Amino acid sequence: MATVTLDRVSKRFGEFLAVDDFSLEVAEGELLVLLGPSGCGKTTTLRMIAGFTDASAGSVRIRGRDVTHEPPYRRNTGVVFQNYALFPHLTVFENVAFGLRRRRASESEIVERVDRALSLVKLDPLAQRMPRQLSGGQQQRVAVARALVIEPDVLLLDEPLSNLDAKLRHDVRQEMRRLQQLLKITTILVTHDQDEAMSMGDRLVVINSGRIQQIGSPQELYRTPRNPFVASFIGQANFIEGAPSRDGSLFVTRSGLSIACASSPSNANSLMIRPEAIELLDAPAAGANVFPATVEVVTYLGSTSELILRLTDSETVIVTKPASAVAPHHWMPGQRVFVRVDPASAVGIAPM
Amino acid sequence: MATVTLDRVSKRFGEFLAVDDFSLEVAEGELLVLLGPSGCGKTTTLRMIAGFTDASAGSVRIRGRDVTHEPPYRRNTGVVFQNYALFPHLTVFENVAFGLRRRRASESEIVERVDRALSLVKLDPLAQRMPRQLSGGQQQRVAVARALVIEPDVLLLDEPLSNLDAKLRHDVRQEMRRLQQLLKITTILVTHDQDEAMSMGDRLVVINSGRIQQIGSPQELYRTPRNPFVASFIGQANFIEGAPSRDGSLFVTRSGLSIACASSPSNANSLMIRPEAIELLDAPAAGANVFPATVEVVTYLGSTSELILRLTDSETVIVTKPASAVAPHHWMPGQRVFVRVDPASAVGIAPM
Amino acid sequence: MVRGTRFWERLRRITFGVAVAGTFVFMVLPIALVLWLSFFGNEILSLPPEGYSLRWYSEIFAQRQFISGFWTSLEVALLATACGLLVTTPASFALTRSQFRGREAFLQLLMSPLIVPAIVIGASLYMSFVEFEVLTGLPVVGSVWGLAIGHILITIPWSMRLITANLIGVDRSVEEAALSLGASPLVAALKVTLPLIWPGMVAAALFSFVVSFGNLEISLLLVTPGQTTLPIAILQYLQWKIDPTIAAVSAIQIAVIGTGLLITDRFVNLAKVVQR
Amino acid sequence: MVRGTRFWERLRRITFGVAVAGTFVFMVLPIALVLWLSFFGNEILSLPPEGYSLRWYSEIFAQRQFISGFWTSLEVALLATACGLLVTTPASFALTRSQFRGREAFLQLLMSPLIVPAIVIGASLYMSFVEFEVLTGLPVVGSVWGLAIGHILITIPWSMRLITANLIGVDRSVEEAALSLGASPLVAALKVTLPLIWPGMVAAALFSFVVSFGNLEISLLLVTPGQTTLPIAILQYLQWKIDPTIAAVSAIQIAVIGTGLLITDRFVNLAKVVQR
Repeated sequence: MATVTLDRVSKRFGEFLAVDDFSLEVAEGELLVLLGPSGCGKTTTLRMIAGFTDASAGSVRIRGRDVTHEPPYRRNTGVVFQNYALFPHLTVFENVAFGLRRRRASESEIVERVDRALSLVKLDPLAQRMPRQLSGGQQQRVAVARALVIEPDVLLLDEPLSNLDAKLRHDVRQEMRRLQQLLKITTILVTHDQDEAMSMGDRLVVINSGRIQQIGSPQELYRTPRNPFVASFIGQANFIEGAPSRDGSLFVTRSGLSIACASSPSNANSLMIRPEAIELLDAPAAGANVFPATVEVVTYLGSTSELILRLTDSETVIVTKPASAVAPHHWMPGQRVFVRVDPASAVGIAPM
Repeated sequence: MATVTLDRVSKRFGEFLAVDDFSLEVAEGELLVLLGPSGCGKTTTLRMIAGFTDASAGSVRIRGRDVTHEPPYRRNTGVVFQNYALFPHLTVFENVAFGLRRRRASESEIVERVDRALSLVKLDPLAQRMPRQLSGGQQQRVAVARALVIEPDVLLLDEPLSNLDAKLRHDVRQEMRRLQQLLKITTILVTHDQDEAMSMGDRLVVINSGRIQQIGSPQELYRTPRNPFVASFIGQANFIEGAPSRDGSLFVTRSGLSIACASSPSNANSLMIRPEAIELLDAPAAGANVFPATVEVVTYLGSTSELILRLTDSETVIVTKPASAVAPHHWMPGQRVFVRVDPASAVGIAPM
Repeated sequence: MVRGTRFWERLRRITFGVAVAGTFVFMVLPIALVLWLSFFGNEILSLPPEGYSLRWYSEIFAQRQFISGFWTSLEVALLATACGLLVTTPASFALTRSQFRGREAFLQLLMSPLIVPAIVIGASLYMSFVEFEVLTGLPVVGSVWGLAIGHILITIPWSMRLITANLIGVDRSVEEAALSLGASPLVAALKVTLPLIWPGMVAAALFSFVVSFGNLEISLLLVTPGQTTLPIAILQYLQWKIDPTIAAVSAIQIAVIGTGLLITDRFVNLAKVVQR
Repeated sequence: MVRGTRFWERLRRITFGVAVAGTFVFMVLPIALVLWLSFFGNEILSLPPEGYSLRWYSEIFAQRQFISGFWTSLEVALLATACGLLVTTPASFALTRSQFRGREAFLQLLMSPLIVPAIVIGASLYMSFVEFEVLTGLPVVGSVWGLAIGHILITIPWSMRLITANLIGVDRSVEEAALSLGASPLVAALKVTLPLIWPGMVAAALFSFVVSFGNLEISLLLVTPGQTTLPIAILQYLQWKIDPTIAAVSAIQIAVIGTGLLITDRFVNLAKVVQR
């Protein structure tokens, strides 16, 4: 049984269609990520599930109950806001107790459940602090405890890591994922950060300009993106324009290169190849998809190096390799090399 | 001859020491990057070179001339601001002409030089537009043209790409680097983005908490960081605590592992190993630095996968591998594997 | 060229200094002079003073209209402040927390008492009250309630502005957090929003009080001979006679208001609340 | 429970509606009544009207004091606005562009004319002028210049506030860009900053004019019998007689100020400039 169901939900702000006909289901215990650039409609979708924004059309169901017209205080959702939104005039304890007091829980039950929630996020010693006395990471954990203590039907996370610094973010990501799997709580996470989405989500919903672009596991989205937006939003991608041959096993580029590919929709107008999927050879080799190329730019990026290679007058590709493989002065601008592309890594992409 | 020289420059805001005793030289035609987290003092340094902020101590020289006490309008620097800072009430042409008019250039010279500057950034057709009618990328190019047209002694760029979206940023980075090398103009660029710094800079100055941490080429900083801050700010890093053996060829960890390393300062208290420098083996192998380990977490990130491996009860390391090498179900949580570390990749790091 | 630039730079600094110092002196001088005059020994206002005394302060108590005017002003100001806040607090919530038609027009309207000359508002109120009296037979002109109603009108823009600015300053997501945790909008407003805008409400009360206490134009047409406010008593005294008594009354008013500001400032940072 | 929640939700909406509508009616009613009364045919103010006429508007021209008062008010307001801006513009630059000791105190001081009762300021000015006349023998009380100086004092907080807010709104980096391109601070201010704060200066001029034009308290003590301002003329007429003439004068004042606002609003978005 799906815990959260959006059925053809739309949201219009005046002339602007922020969310256009979204349908999706979140399974019990699943962590679903809404991923997209800022302004794509992902936060609006989360706000419609929480009840802060009315849907213009369609319906929202939580545990099978239609909550489309319910106010937020009768939806039983736990929300963690981007800025944490702690109550600045209340202690950590009272922040976490707020939801229980609204439910008229007994004092002893409140103490017990708040203590349990705070120890879950390892904050028990700080119960009597005020929010302003806490670090960003601690505030974030209070917000999580406050959302979890009411045992919500669904946990809604709005960019919960974006106010933490890079180092902490990496750790908190693991910690939140662990907590979510431990409590088996159905979770919807909104983010614009591809790495965060890939490392935390069971499934990802890629959104752009108010439309769902693709839904799938991290592997599905990375390996077989359905359109150019998904291909370039999740990871880097080379696009080579052209058209597939009649049987779809070859892709013929504008300049006449024939590249073998696994499969290609008949209306594909470009071939997508990931920069790390292109092999570099010093000498020509037998087999499919080996082409001569010229190195134009080599950029050292630390763990990897990025090369811009010219295939033909009109076609260049970006190739990334472990920096150790691009030992200094091994590949230099102007050098003639050969590239090989595994047909399984060449994916035909239809226009949007 | 150095074009810009900072000689023991400091800046104090009340109690807060924003810039602590900076000395550095920028060579003719060099692109130097000031890299660090927000609030580290990098922008304050740039502002002292431009003359917007007075240095509390030390001196600033441009082309050998001491400008420490000169106002900004007599330093002949070209500044590109993070928000571009175009004059909103003037056309593109007049924005670019502003500096020439202040220099009382003749009308014909102004027209000629503005046209040349605008065509350099490929904006000639938009000369009569107002700034608000331009896209972010176009505004950025106007700002660059406006700074270049006065033929400054040094070009100062304050996070010039941070307001562009990710896709555009990648292209503009290449374009600005090309322009800088074409005009051979001495440039100082401020950024918090490691990739931007690595791909654009001839040399990088890593700054933290108002102090210079290390100065060097991208390769030097990535391969032989001088302290833990530099190691983890530029790329990812594993740190294993312990102490070097007497001759420095071995590093003994807390739990007693002996790891061969190239060299180690005698006061090193941790060993830094890059996540991509750790090799994964299914079976034990001969040679130095082969240790058994247990896979704890495998996270798919698209082009790479990240594994957390437990070496001993108290020591874990993060290993990143091309995702194609971590084929699904090849390495699974709980599996016993072996790791191998090239001694050349293990760097002893002294505390800060 | 260098000398020229230095010259302009120095001129700029001097201009700035003169502008700031000039404004300062200009605004402080009259007030300072009044405080000084109130301690003069001589009755005729002339410089330099013949000597100093406190007798003008004791003189105040001989003038009954100052004492009764003070109490009337206090009563009216307290009434207007309390009633004003009771109206403006929910109205500010409505303005900042709901979208409704005519919202912009309403906001513009709130400025009107700042723009329409006060004497026109006073005349309008006076005529409205006269019409009301004609229709109902109830006395309004000359009553404390009539005065208070007039004063509420002029305090509304100030307290609306302050409370609205403070409500806008409250992070909406904090209220939404309360809602998601099961608080109804009313409970969220009482338990979360009100504690957060408390400083703004104190400042609004203070400003309302000060504006009402010092008002002359609205009161002028609404008082009756037996019952005047302090500013009117001062005006009437001035029209009759000029001596340091009036300086002493002014000094006391400034002292009372200044003390109020300082005490309030202890509890809420006024400068911060007002500048929002 | 559901019904209970619905009930509270409805009550909340009703409370909001009443608060907004009540404030609206309360603030509009007196003004609307005056506009209505100005068209009444009957001389005694009584509802309902016996008929409608425009004769009270023509009556205004029979009253010389309204015409001369209008010209005096206009002259004083224009003078105060112009001089006020000449002082406040550089002072605002100094306040926002330099750090100097006593900056905070200066900002607080700027609020003083809003806090000290106007009649106290009026009395202070009056006494200062009297002292000045005694010392120098030059006539100040009763002169247009004397009035204008008093009015500048009360317009300063408004124009400082507006210009300062607009200067704060100007991105510093735009000015720094001008400096780095070779403009001296003066040139940068004239070529870059002034064009950007233009709307704020227009709004400041408008507010100064309106505040000065409608002022009663400061003028009251500084005019002489032969030379009064329009608000004083209205007050004096009201003390003598109540008929729709005064409603007609008020209506014309409201119309003039309203027109000024609308015309200004065409050039600069006042609501936006003022709310900064």
